[in-house]
Parts: sequence; structure tokens; C-alpha cells
Amino acid sequence: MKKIINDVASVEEQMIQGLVKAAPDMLRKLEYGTIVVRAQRKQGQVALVSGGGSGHEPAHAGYVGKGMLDCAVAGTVFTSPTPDQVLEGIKAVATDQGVLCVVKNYTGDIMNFEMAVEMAADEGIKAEYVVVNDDVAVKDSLYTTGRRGVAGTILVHKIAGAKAEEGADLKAVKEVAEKVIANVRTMGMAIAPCTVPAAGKPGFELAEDEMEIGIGIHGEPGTHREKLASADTIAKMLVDHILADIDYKGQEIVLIVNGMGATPLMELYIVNNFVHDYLTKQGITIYDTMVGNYMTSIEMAGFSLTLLRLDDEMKSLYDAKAHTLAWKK
Amino acid sequence: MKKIINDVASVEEQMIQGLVKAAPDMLRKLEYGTIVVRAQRKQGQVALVSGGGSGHEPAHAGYVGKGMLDCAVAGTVFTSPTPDQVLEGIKAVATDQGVLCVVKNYTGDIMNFEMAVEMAADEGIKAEYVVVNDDVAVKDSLYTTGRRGVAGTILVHKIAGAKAEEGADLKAVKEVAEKVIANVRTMGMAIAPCTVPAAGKPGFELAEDEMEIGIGIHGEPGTHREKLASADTIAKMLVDHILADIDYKGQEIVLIVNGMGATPLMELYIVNNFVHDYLTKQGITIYDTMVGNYMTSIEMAGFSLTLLRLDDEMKSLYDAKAHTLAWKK
Amino acid sequence: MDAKKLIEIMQAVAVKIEEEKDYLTELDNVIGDGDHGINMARGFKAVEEKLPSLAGKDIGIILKGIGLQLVSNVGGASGPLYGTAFMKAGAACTGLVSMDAVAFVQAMEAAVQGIEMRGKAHEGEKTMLDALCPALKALRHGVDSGKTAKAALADAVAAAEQGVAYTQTIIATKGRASYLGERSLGHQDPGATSSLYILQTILAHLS
Amino acid sequence: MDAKKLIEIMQAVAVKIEEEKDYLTELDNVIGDGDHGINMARGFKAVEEKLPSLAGKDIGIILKGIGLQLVSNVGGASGPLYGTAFMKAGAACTGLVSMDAVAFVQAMEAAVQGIEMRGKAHEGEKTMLDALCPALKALRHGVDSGKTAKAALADAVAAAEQGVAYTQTIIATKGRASYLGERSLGHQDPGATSSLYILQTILAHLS
Ligand SMILES: Nc1ncnc2c1ncn2[C@@H]1O[C@H](COP(=O)(O)OP(=O)(O)O)[C@@H](O)[C@H]1O
Ligand SMILES: Nc1ncnc2c1ncn2[C@@H]1O[C@H](COP(=O)(O)OP(=O)(O)O)[C@@H](O)[C@H]1O
Ligand SMILES: [Mg+2]
Ligand SMILES: [Mg+2]
Ligand SMILES: [Mg+2]
Ligand SMILES: [Mg+2]
Repeated sequence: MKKIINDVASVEEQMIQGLVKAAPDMLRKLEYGTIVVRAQRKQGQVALVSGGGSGHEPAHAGYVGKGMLDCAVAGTVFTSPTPDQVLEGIKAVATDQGVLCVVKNYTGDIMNFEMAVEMAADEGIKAEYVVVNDDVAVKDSLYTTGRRGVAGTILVHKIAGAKAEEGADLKAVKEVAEKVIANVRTMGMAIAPCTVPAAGKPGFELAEDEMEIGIGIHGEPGTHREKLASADTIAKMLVDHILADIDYKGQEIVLIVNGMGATPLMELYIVNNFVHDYLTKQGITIYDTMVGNYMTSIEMAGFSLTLLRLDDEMKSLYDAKAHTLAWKK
Repeated sequence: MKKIINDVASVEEQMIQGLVKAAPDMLRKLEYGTIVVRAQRKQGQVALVSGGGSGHEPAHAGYVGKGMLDCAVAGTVFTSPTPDQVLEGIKAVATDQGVLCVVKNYTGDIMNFEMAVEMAADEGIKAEYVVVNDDVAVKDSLYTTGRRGVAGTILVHKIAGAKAEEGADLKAVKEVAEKVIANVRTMGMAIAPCTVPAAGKPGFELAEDEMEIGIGIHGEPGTHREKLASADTIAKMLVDHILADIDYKGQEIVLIVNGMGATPLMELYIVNNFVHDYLTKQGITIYDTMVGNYMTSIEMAGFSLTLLRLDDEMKSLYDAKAHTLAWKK
Repeated sequence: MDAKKLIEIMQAVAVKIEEEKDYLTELDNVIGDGDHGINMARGFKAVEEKLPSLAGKDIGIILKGIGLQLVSNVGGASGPLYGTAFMKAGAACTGLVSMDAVAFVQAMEAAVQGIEMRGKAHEGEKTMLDALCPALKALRHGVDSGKTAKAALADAVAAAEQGVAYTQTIIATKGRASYLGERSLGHQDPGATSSLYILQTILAHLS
Repeated sequence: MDAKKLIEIMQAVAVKIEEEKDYLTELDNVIGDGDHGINMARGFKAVEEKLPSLAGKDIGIILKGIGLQLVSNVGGASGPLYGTAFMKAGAACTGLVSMDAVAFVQAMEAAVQGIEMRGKAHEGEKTMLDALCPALKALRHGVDSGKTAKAALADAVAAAEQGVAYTQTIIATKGRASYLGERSLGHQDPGATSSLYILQTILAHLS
């Protein structure tokens, strides 16, 4: 394991401290745990809380700020934060309008946030949660844990965050979050794995000519392995998978070409070059494109594609001002 | 070599096309070569042109837009563009106020831009250039090529870009660019090399426990090799090197913690956690901090630190609005 | 088993989990995200630190205290699951200063129900329940047919061992391993394995 | 040498550079940025494509045309340097339809001066000038002492070979290799090596 860190045990704490020090006027770290909140607490509007394991930087603390999240609760790398930590975050930002938690669909995240929301209710805080499950690599079925939550999550932060900032009530904010979730799909791949600091070695290994298709964002292997192909071939495969789940034809969409952490922008732009033309040819209108590292797996090399179908409400909320470390609008 | 590309020969062209497709309202690619200009041509203000080899993404095309560059000319990976390409870029954005080229200090870049500026003058265009040389890893001396231009270059883009946007004349824009150059210093390191697509193998090799100190941004080896140390130890070494060149004590600065392309944000924030405290302890005031991938070496893993000493003029130009792919203010 | 013994056993469990940390992580690396051993070790270290302050309390309070430590220190899926298990077991033992075989069965029943409820899962989905459900059945059967607690627990451990082996033969439909679909076949579930270690350690230290 | 021969020689140079592309890149990888062979091959491929359209032109025009192709296709440091060299050589040969030994010396003199001017460099800085300056000296000396062009050029190639070897023994003070300081010692300069290849190829094809 080759990393620029001090010691394995302090990775999360030092990272979050370093992040807050990059924008001390905008962000504050709570004493208790690796929890980041806005420096100016919101009043009279619904507060948004998200979080999950660390290792997805800039998610989620990079999305705390005006127009997006009020609080991000970071667990240790790839491990959901515990209910008491989430509760601490909820309490630090809760308003009389209530709190909406944005949770990615993982057994651990759901159980921990669910317990936190129950505990918050016990303390008289109106808290609810939505579950993001955009990853089409995983089959959705009543008898499984369903699709994972991956890069599409940041679109929930953006759009629900803008709705909350507008002063909408908890019901309306939750509804628009669920609308985003219903309309967003993602699929990813990797050419090189990542290493959880505490584990000290990569989650899987790939030969020089292999790639992993259908990876998640926790260093776990994907749905299958193939011979490495050209950027266009890979991108087409991912898009086709997504379009098989939601047919975006004739729709206006936001496209995210998301790097997994160690992918050079060079490669992401080459991917975008293909995807843009391929989607356009199918009668899909690209309203906006984001290319960069938005939801990563530490130093995994690879990318994911995310498509969100827009309507007028989502479009204007997507366009609304946002001021965070990782997303400025 | 494991990369998400189509073929080695089309990397630069497809990358630039993909970049422009990410913001078609803001950017335009010239027919001739891999040259990116603003979609709306500036009128009556000094135009800024930069460029160099590809492989430093988001530099430089990611900094084309309101408040920063008017044009970025991209050569093949790590190879300066040729004079005719630079000339093409200059001609596409030149105004009656003239053009300032921002060149990084490399023999190749200087000679090619110099020839282009001479050719532009032949065609009646008022064009001048400044040379950025912020890399303290390299000794500056009359008898060498002097310090390299690295991540500090983007601060020249930002501050000179804002000055041009204000309507200042060529002399004033050039002066403020030179002020930034005089006050900005950078030093970098790597724990893993990068591979130029056309070369097919890395520029140097490092053992599991080695790092390269004083690297540039072209995949070349650094000034020396050491045993890998902790993030704090490395960061202190780089800062000390910089402070030995310019003593920033008692000054207000901008700090850039720049990833070399494959460095996870996790590690950059851990570095910032140390650097922030270390600089503060020495009586240096951090006016603003940027943490991210701003000037990269394809998929090199490592980081550089950049410090810019501010005065009132630079501060207000630094704060001015900017709207580009990689830097929004 | 009295409260003092329980604390002694839980200390031994913490040691065992720390010993098996790398192996559990290794198992999770193959079909999960490679942190189960790390998570469990972090949690049981917190439990170990808490135990002295629980000395002298009744069994219900001790088990709840352990559950709370697990919930707030393990994280991931296993944290709420093991945490809920110990808290529910504690609730089933409210006020008890010692536990007989019947109480042990009731505690374990509450624990397993807690996991099923929290995890929305049941036996056969390649989770810790594939060790715990057969173990509970064997324990209940042994105690019902008049065996000593120790003998019945030995049956339970044997059943859990079989359950762990069984997890290798099925496809996961819960937890992270479910994302692998058929690729999860042939691999042992880390959570079932840690459950087995806990049961084994209790057995080894029962007098 | 007439214009036709010159074109023939330049075709051979293009082939040679393509052959040595990987080796030149390898040399640049050690003390530069690993692209010299790639740059040169790209440039001389463009030259090769341009040559047919230069057929029938005078030597001055052909050399300038080659220089322009190099300037606009090589990039990096070597592009403007080799480009300037050929353009200056062309300027020294304006109107010539064939070149004798004296004209050859003058062309090469102009080329080397062009490189020195453009690169702000001189002999001893571990660049292409360490091959070209000794070669020019030997060529001039040979021609001055009445040798044939071919014999004088053979001396020049021998001098360039020595110059290339010499680059291994000195620290770079120009170009990217200068960033390495002492670490550049012991390594051969890629640009000097490509200069040698060009001279060798001219010699091999001189009648
Ligand atoms: N829904 C569930 N019900 C019961 N056990 C589960 C469930 N989901 C996961 N598990 C257990 O949790 C174990 C994984 O725990 P751990 O690795 O600590 O958490 P995470 O999966 O969040 O990384 C699995 O091996 C499995 O036994
Ligand atoms: N200032 C200079 N004067 C003369 N030759 C130089 C100078 N700088 C570099 N060179 C030559 O250029 C060669 C490198 O060319 P190349 O690799 O194509 O360009 P770059 O260094 O821009 O990547 C060096 O080996 C050296 O011989
Ligand atoms: Mg986990
Ligand atoms: Mg180069
Ligand atoms: Mg796990
Ligand atoms: Mg080179």
C-alpha cells in the first residue's frame, strides 16, 4: 500500500480537518466525530444531512454549503457512520422545518441512518430519509438488497438542496428528492482497484489487460470481468446498460462522467467525447454535462456514467445557485 | 500501459473534443489543431492565450472562460504546441488591445511561443508573452534554463485574466502577470509515475517504499529520490524548500494543494491539514486555499504545494468572478 | 453463568475477534468491501474498554451496554445487527443476575429475532443468520431435551459450523455480497464466520 | 549533391528516424520527458509527406520547406531547433540547384548558428550542439584542407560520434535534462543522438 498519509488510524480525522481548513468560513467540523456542517446554521428551512463511509471524497463533505447539504457525516473508510454519529449531525443542523437524510442504498447505511432517525424522533426532531439506488449494475428485486446508491446521489443533494433553500417544506423536499431518485441511473467500471488504508491491500486484483465492469464505490469487485477494451467500447456498454433500465430517448438529461479517484481528466474527456455523440444520436438532449471526480473510491481508476432525466422543476433547481467546495453554480 | 483511451494517436484530439462537448455554450474548438477558445469572442479587452503540452488537464483548456483565458493551445502530450498552432490561437482571439501569452518556462514552450509571437507581430497583432517559473525544485541561475513553470501558472491565468476582463491595457495586464510570477512558488513530489500514451511506459519507476522529490509536470524524474515518509514529513519538506526561496512570513497568501492526477482528495486534504497549521504557526495568513487537481501529469500520483503572496491588487483580482470548467468563482 | 462470568467471556470474545481480524477482513475482501474484521475489532475493542464499568451490573444491563458499544463503534452492516442482537438479548434478561440454560435460549432467541428484524433477512441469504439460526435451533432442541447448557451449546456451535460451511454453497441475496450475484458462490460469509467465533468462545469459557 | 539527391537523402533520414524512434524516446525517458523519438518521427513523417511537392524546387526552397514542416509538426524543444536549422540552411542556399562542399559547409554553419541563437545555447551544455559543433568543425577543416565532401563528412560524423559520447560525461545546463542536475551525468543526450543519425544518413547516401 502506497499512500500519502500519516497513519492508518487517523486518516478520516485528519482528512476531515484538512477539508474544513480549506474553507473555514464556510464549513465547521463538530467536536464529536468526523461530521461537517455549514459554518452558518440554516434557520427556518428544511436541513439536509447525508453521509456514509469515507473514501468517496469530495462526497459528502465537499457538498456541504449553500444550496446543497447542511451536514455530512463521515464514517471510517467505506463503513457507514454509526447511529449516534448521524444523530449528532442531525441535531447540529435540525430546524423546526425538520431534517431530510439522503442515504445511499447499502444495508449498513440504511440501518444506521434508520436508527439515527428513530433516535432523533425520540428527541422530538422531525427527521425522514430517502434512499438513493441509481446503480443499474445491480439487479433490483424484492428479494435482494436492490440497486446500490452511487454517483447519482450528488444530484439528489443538488436538487433537494435547492428545494430546501427555497423554503419548501419537508414533504416537498422529500418528494423532489424521490423524483430525482426515480429518474437517475448510473453504471461504473474500473481498470485498477483501490486500497482501504486499514486493510492495506486492494479489494481485488486485475491483470494488465483486464477491467472490472459494474463496480460499486467501495472497492468491491464488479458484476463481471472482461478484457480491457477501447474507451468507446466501454462507454457504449455502460450507456446501453443504463438505457436498458430507463429509456431516456426524447428526454432532456444531465450527464455525469465521474472519475473514481485516480482517473486522469484526459480519459474522462475522451469518454465524454463518445458518450455525448452517442446519446445525441439516440435523440437524447444533454442539458448539462459534468466531468470530474464527484463520487470516488479512494484511488480506484475507472469511471461511472450517470444520467438524470429532467423536468422543469428539476431543471430550475439544478440551475439554482450552489456554493460548496466541490460544486459551485 | 493501462488507460481508458481509444488509440494513442487520437488522445489529444478526442480529449479536447470531449472537453468542449462538456460546455458547448462556453467553449469552442478551432478547426485547426487542438485549440480551445471562448464561444463568445472578447472585444476591446486584452486577450489571454496559454497552452503547452497536453497531459496537464484541466490545464489549460479548463481555464478558458470569462475572467480567465481566452484561448488554450494544446500540443501533444507533454510536447509544446508548434508556432503555427499558437499563432492560430492568437489570431482567433486577438483584439485591438492585443494579446498576452502565458508561457511556462520550458525551452520548447518558450521557443515555440516566441516564434508564434514574432509571426503574430508580422501579421500586425500586438502580442507579448510572460514566462512562469514557479518551481523551486530547480535552481534558478543565469547559466541554466531556470525554474520550471508548474501549478502556479493557474494563478497567473486567474489574476491576469481578471485584470484583462476589467479592461486594463496590455502593459497593465502584463505587469500584474509578472507580479504574480514574482510572488508565486511551487514544489512537488510523486509516489507513482505517469505514462505518456505514445511512449507506452512510465517515465521512471519507484519501489513500493520510494518517492521522488522535486518532480516537474512532465513525468520526468525529480531532483532526488527518498524513502517514502509520512504526509506531514513530506509536506514540511516541500514547504521548507519554498520558504527558503521566498520568506512568506507575515504575508497573506493563497495556498494550492495540487494533485498530480491520480492522487485521491483524501490524501490532499490530509496534506492540507498539516500545511495549514504549519504555515499559520509561522505567521503566514492563509487568505484562501485550493485543494484539488489543477495542474496534473496525466495519472501521476503525488502533489505539489503552491504559495502566492498577495497584495491588495492581486487579492481583488483573485476574488473577481470567473467562469471556466475548472475554476468557478 | 453469572454476571462476572459473562464479563469474563466477553473479554475472551474481544480477544478472539482481534485475533481473527485479518482473516475476517480477508473473507470480506472477496465478497464484500474488506472491512468486516476491522469493524468487528474496532467494536469489540470499545466493548473491552467498557466492560470494567459494567462490572457489578445485572446481565440485562451488561448485554445492553455491550450492544450500545457495538452500535456506536462498529458501523457498517454488522454494527447495527450485532448491536441490536445484544440489546435485544439484554432486554430478554432484564434484572437477571445469573442465567440458566432456559434464559440463555430466550436471550439468543431475542438476539436472532433482532437481527432478522433489523436486517430484514432470514436464513439462507448468506449472512450471519446462516450460522445463528441453526445454532439457535440446536441450542433450543438440546435444552428442551434436557441437556446441560454446555452440552446444548456444543450442539449449537456444531450447527453454526455447518451453517458457515453452507454459506459457501449459496448465492447471497442480502448485504454487499449480493451485488456479486453468482460470483458470491464458493465463498464463505464473513458475518456468519464472526458469529461462529463468538459462539465458540462462549462455549470454550462456559464452566 | 543536387536537389534530387537531397530529397532522396531526406527520405532516408525520415526512415532512419522512424527506425530509431523508440531508442531516442528511451534516451529522453531517462533524462527528459520521454518524447524525443516520438516528436522527431512525427516531424520527419510530415517532411516525408511534403517532399514530393518540393521535387524540382531549388535546394534553398527544399531546405526551407523541410524546416517549416519540422517547426509545425515536431513541437517541444527539438521542433523549433531543427526547424530553425533547416530554414537557416535553406536561406544560406537560396537559388542553388546543386551544392558543392563549400556550400555544404556554409549551410551547416548557418544551421548550427540558428540552433545556438534559437536555443540560447552553446557547445558543452549536453544538447544536440555537442554533436553538431564538433561535426561542423571537422567538416570545415576537411573541406578547407581539400578533402572531398564525402571524406570531410566522414570526419564530421566521427566527430559527432565523439560528441555524443561526450554528452554522457557532462551535466546538462540546457533543456529538460538540466532539471536533473548531477543526475543527468552518465546519460547520453537524445538530441545529440538524433543529430548524429541525420549526419550518418547523409554520409551513407552521398555519392
Ligand atoms: N441484511 C442483513 N441481515 C443479516 N446480516 C447481514 C445483512 N447484511 C449483511 N449482513 C452481515 O454483515 C456482514 C458484513 O458486515 P460488515 O462487513 O461489517 O459490514 P458492511 O457490509 O457494511 O461492510 C455480512 O458478512 C453478513 O453476514
Ligand atoms: N536550448 C537548447 N539548445 C539546443 N538544444 C537543446 C536545447 N534544449 C534542448 N535541446 C535539445 O533538445 C532535445 C530534446 O528534444 P525533445 O525531447 O524533442 O523536446 P522536449 O525537451 O521539449 O521534450 C535535447 O536532448 C537537446 O539535445
Ligand atoms: Mg463496510
Ligand atoms: Mg516534450
Ligand atoms: Mg464489509
Ligand atoms: Mg523530450
